[in-house]
Amino acid sequence: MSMDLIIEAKDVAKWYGAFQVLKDINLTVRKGERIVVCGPSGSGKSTLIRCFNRLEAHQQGEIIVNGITLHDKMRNVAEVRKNVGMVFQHFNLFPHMTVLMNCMVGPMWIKGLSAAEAEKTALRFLERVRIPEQANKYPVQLSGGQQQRVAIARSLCMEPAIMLFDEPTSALDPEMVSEVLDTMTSLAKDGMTMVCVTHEMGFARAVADRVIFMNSGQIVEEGNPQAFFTNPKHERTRLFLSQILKH
Amino acid sequence: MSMDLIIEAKDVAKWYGAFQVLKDINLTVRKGERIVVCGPSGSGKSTLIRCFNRLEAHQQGEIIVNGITLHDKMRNVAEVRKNVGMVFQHFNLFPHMTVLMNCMVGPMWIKGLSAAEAEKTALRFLERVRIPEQANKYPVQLSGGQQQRVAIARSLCMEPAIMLFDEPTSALDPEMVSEVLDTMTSLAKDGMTMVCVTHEMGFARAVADRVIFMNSGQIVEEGNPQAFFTNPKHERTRLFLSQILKH
Amino acid sequence: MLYPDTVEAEVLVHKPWFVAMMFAIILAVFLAFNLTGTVMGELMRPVIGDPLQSGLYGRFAVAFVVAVIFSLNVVLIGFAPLKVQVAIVWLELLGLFLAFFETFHLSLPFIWQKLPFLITQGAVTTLYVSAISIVIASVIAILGAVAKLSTNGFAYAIASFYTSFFRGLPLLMQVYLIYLGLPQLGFVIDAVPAGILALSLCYGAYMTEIFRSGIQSIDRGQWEASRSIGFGFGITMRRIILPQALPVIIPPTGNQFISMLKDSSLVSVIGVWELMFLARTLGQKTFQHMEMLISTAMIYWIMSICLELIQSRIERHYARSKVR
Amino acid sequence: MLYPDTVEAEVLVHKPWFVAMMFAIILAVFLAFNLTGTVMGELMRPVIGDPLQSGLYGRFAVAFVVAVIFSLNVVLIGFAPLKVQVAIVWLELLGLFLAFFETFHLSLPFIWQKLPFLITQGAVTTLYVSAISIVIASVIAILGAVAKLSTNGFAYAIASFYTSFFRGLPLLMQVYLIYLGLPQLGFVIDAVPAGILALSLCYGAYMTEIFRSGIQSIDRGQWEASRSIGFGFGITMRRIILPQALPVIIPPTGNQFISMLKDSSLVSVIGVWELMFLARTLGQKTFQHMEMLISTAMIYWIMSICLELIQSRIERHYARSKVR
Amino acid sequence: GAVLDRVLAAKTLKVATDANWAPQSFMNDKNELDGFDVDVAKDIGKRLGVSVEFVTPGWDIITAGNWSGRWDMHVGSMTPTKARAEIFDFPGIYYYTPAAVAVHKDSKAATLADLNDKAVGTTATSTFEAYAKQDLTLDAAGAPAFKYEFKPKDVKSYSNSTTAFDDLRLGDGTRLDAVVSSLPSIIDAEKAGYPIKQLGEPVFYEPLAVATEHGDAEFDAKISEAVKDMQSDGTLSKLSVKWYGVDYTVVK
Ligand SMILES: Nc1ncnc2c1ncn2[C@@H]1O[C@H](COP(=O)(O)OP(=O)(O)OP(=O)(O)O)[C@@H](O)[C@H]1O
Ligand SMILES: Nc1ncnc2c1ncn2[C@@H]1O[C@H](COP(=O)(O)OP(=O)(O)OP(=O)(O)O)[C@@H](O)[C@H]1O
Ligand SMILES: [Mg+2]
Ligand SMILES: [Mg+2]
Repeated sequence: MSMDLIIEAKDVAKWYGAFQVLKDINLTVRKGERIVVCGPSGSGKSTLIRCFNRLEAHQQGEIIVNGITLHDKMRNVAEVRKNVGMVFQHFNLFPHMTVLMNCMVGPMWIKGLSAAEAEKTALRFLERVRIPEQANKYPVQLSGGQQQRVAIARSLCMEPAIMLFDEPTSALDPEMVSEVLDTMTSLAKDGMTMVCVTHEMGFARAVADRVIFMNSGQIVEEGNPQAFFTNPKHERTRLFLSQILKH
Repeated sequence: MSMDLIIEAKDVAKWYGAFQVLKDINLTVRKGERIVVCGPSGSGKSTLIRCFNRLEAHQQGEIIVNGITLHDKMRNVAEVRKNVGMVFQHFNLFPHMTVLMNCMVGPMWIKGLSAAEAEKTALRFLERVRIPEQANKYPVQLSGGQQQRVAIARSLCMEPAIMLFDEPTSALDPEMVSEVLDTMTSLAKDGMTMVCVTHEMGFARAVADRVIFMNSGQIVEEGNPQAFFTNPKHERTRLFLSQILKH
Repeated sequence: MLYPDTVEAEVLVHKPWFVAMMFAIILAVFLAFNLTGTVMGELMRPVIGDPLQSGLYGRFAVAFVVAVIFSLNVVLIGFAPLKVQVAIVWLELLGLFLAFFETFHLSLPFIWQKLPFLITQGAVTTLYVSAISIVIASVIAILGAVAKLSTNGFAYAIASFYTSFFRGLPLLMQVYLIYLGLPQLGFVIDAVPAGILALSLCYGAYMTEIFRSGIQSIDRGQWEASRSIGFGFGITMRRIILPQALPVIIPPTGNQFISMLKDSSLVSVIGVWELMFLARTLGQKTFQHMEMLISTAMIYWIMSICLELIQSRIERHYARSKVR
Repeated sequence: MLYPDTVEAEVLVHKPWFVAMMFAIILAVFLAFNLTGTVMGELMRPVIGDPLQSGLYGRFAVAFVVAVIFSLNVVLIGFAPLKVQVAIVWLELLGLFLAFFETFHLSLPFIWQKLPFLITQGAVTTLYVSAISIVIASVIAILGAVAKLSTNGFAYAIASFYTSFFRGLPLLMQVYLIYLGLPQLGFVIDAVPAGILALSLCYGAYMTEIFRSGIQSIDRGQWEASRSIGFGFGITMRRIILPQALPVIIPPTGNQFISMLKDSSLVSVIGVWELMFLARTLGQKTFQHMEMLISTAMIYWIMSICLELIQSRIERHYARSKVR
Repeated sequence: GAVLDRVLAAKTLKVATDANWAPQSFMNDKNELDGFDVDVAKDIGKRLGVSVEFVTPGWDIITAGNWSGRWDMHVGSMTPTKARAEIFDFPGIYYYTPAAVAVHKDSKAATLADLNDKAVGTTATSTFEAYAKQDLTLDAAGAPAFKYEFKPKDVKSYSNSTTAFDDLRLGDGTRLDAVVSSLPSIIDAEKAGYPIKQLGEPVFYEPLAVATEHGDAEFDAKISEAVKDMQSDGTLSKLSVKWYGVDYTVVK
């Protein structure tokens, strides 16, 4: 296998009780690749990317992230997670800390940066998402969009090798979406690998190296955006795309 | 003033401490009208529609909803809210009740329907949002999109005269967006008035009677979608639209 | 404060029907209880003649006056701003209770004479025994809560046995067991350490449950966010979960602190001269134990008011991040 | 359970370094305490000769055997599934405690003879006094919590005075005040009602604080959703807020129930024959009160284990909606 | 024996007593322990040539035995019953308390027999309670004979005698008609202004002794000797008169 594979999933399967959420997932991601995952609600997109930093355990198959195989008895799960940033659908900011602290704690407690250095890093990324002026507010005092941007900044502060986004732009207004996507694009140029669950087809078209379409736990189709949008192979994908393009 | 005005806001202003969120808002909504509110994050869109069912108090000006003036000492605030459904950005489902119960409680405890009748109503609207099979799950067991649809169904169950949507489709995948928007369109045909904060420009173009653009607490521009999208009058609006159309 | 509705309620006590109802109820209550024999009757002597002879008329007159005074008082207070209202009502209630204590005909000089000893010996002992015990109990509680929530069989079994045993047995029994039982195993332990040990173990068990529920109340999204950054269990617990659990933990813990103050009196059975022990003994000889009990009660009350104030400051501190 | 990480920890007690460390610590501890004089020493007589004469060698031998047994036990238990582990550890701890009680040389026939009376008279009284008081206290607590969170000056002042006063004063004092003070106002009240009144008022005050914090812990989004449907204050509180607050409220309330069981013994000062009173009196005459105290402690423990089981069932019921 | 050696080596005699049992032992105005028992203990100490230190554990703790050297003897008006003799030695009986009956000032009872079928309050587990329930056995050495003077309908037991007096004070027959207690505490209550009075003669006399743990005969002998000396040289009588106004050290 080539050296620059950063995520490899082989025959991954996962069940919730009797319900199979993921079936036969085979996926490889190269360093610096930007992947967009889309698909209908409940198709297992969130579950899949949560397996990549082992917030969820898979029951069959193999997942290798950054050269480390994820399994039940691993010791270095923190090592994996340190290098895999995650932006949640529901933000999950730490409500008892200011925005600034939210961004500072990762670098401080994991990387051992001093408070001053961590603050500098934090402010840099808060500026990148255009909310440095909110640094001393508490999360609950921000609008939904502002909160989502803090969540992105918090992940970026750890300067991870891989970023997982779970619908990072869903609560943002269109202006902010494009700013955040710009940030993401520039990060991608720095060599950061990204897996992004999103329905922003515009973004997928513009930025993604590959688009993956999931349906009821399976990867139904994958391909470069051009092929994916203009010439979808599967009926299900075509239906999905037609719905999107309708409005 | 014409008889079929259902929401009237006159010179409304609102402050959070020293920060003015709403400035000189003048807006009238006729029965059956579908209004889309858009604008950048933090511009006061949520605050504005929350004033319409008095979840927020305004400090200046006058708001009349369904013929009832909203003020500090009103007795019939429940009367107003009963007729104004609201779908929140963060769903706010009742986590201790099943999906079905979430939809049944309004009709049962406010309108006095029997449990059987309420269940029938609830199932009808759950079908409309395409998740009748989730009726006996608890909210936390659903995906984000499913939760948002329950929130919409819960509001619809009260069959209110006015519906306020605060980014109701933000957590939905594109397929579901169009289904939900279809539902909303059909509701609009039944004569329901809607005020919808959304960035789904496709929806605005297709369904809205009027589009309102807000920026830092003010209504900057309003007009029919056609005029709004093709020929925006203000520089700010033009900028905003260019961002949207970029991706 | 509850999340208040945006609609202001009218001031209830200024609504005529409410005032009328209140007046009627009080009149009825005081008609039912004959007050003519009390100070009230004495004060009304000019109007009703000899209180004891005044019969139904006297009774009605007294009740009427009481009801008028009460209603007027309430209506007037209703005009004051919130803080003043609270202060006035507090003072009035305090006054009522002091008047109630008056009915015991307490000897004030005796109280003044014994007060210094009550405070320097009793209150100080009570305070330091409780303070040390609370600190130990809190440490036990955090460990216990984590153990009780863990998937480790040993930790869970030991922690659940511990909470069950030390909550299940009366504190007095635990004091006995430690004071009398440990010597049988070869450790002779003094009264004060034995008391502190018993209190810590017992309260540790109660507080384990409080901490457990606090930790459980935190949304799993917080765990996920913390883990996804790479924080281990220790940091997640100390920096993310516990600080957020504190608002939920503090009020019941405050309860425990306050009741610890009182429960520490159980160590008097092993001969520690704390506050309650002195209260019971100082007045015993001259049969002035009511004096002593009431002064002690007041000292306890003052101590717990201090704890309440501290608690409300801490709560305010943690509420910062919730204000919007 | 905590939200567990997806990574299984290795079984700690099967790691060689951990076992070795445990062994060393136990060896050291039992070398420090001389066990040769105990049953352990007696059992080792074949190996070490007369325990009391065996000196350092005997001491070491005993400590070694204890450490081996202990470590082996722990390692073996480590292989069992979780539930079995918990059960075994519980039984072992229970056995240890019973052995500890054995050192008091209790007379079992005496216990058997008195047990029926202890239960029919004492436990029953304790139970019904506590049960009634808890019900009243819960009602008071809900009202108190709402009042304390309200913006109404009167309600707030009265509720905060109430919680401060009845938490601040020792329960014993409240029992006295009600039992001896009320007659001075003209209400002669029996011992049991007086006890129940005092317990309800006191625990109502503590539980007010618990309910308050539970209600405050609910997200304001729930209030907004409830209001936007048109629910008034009553429905919102009863059907939306309180049910969600319950998981947070239940564990500290369970604490209160359990400690109420024990605190109800204070009513014995006014002559109610509850469990603790009997424990102290039954054995007094024949000088066997340790027997009585320990049996009583066991009865209390059994009662609180029942409460714990009920509590965990309720918690599980309310946790339903959190499982995903 | 071990205890005596310890006492002599430390030059202090640790005495357990009650702090809540006036006038035998209580907290005086100077907030120190004082009373008849306390004076007796101090005198014993003087005779042994050591200073005395008091500790005040609860009655349950004292009578549980297993003192573990925390204190050396108990001077707290303990009745030397047979059951207690299994755990303790009683090296010296130093006085006898008369038990008496108190009624409210307004009581119409003229003789003890008038209390038949009335409500009587006592201290739980005391000999007074046993007497009121007609269940008293004074199996102690040197206990004088007695007879039951009345048979109450209802015996209410309190955890201490003051609560019983408090109930009696509320009025004749409000909660209680009479209280059986020790004569000294009745007299004290009267002095403190309780509206009560003694009714009839004392109903029985209870011998009270110093207690030590088994196992040190030498120590017991020393104490026994000291108590005898105190009796013979009149110290005990003097102390009794000082605290009670009467000589309780002999049975009348
Ligand atoms: N703990 C659980 N137990 C049972 N079913 C679950 C659980 N968590 C998720 N599911 C189900 O698994 C499926 C996939 O969930 P997932 O959150 O991955 O969907 P998704 O593709 O991210 O959807 P969305 O776009 O709505 O967020 C859904 O049908 C959901 O109901
Ligand atoms: N309680 C509050 N105190 C102070 N400022 C507040 C408060 N609530 C909201 N704001 C501020 O008011 C502004 C408007 O908020 P609002 O939630 O209405 O924005 P919005 O237009 O809905 O934005 P979004 O699209 O991000 O949801 C924001 O700048 C926000 O930070
Ligand atoms: Mg998802
Ligand atoms: Mg908003």
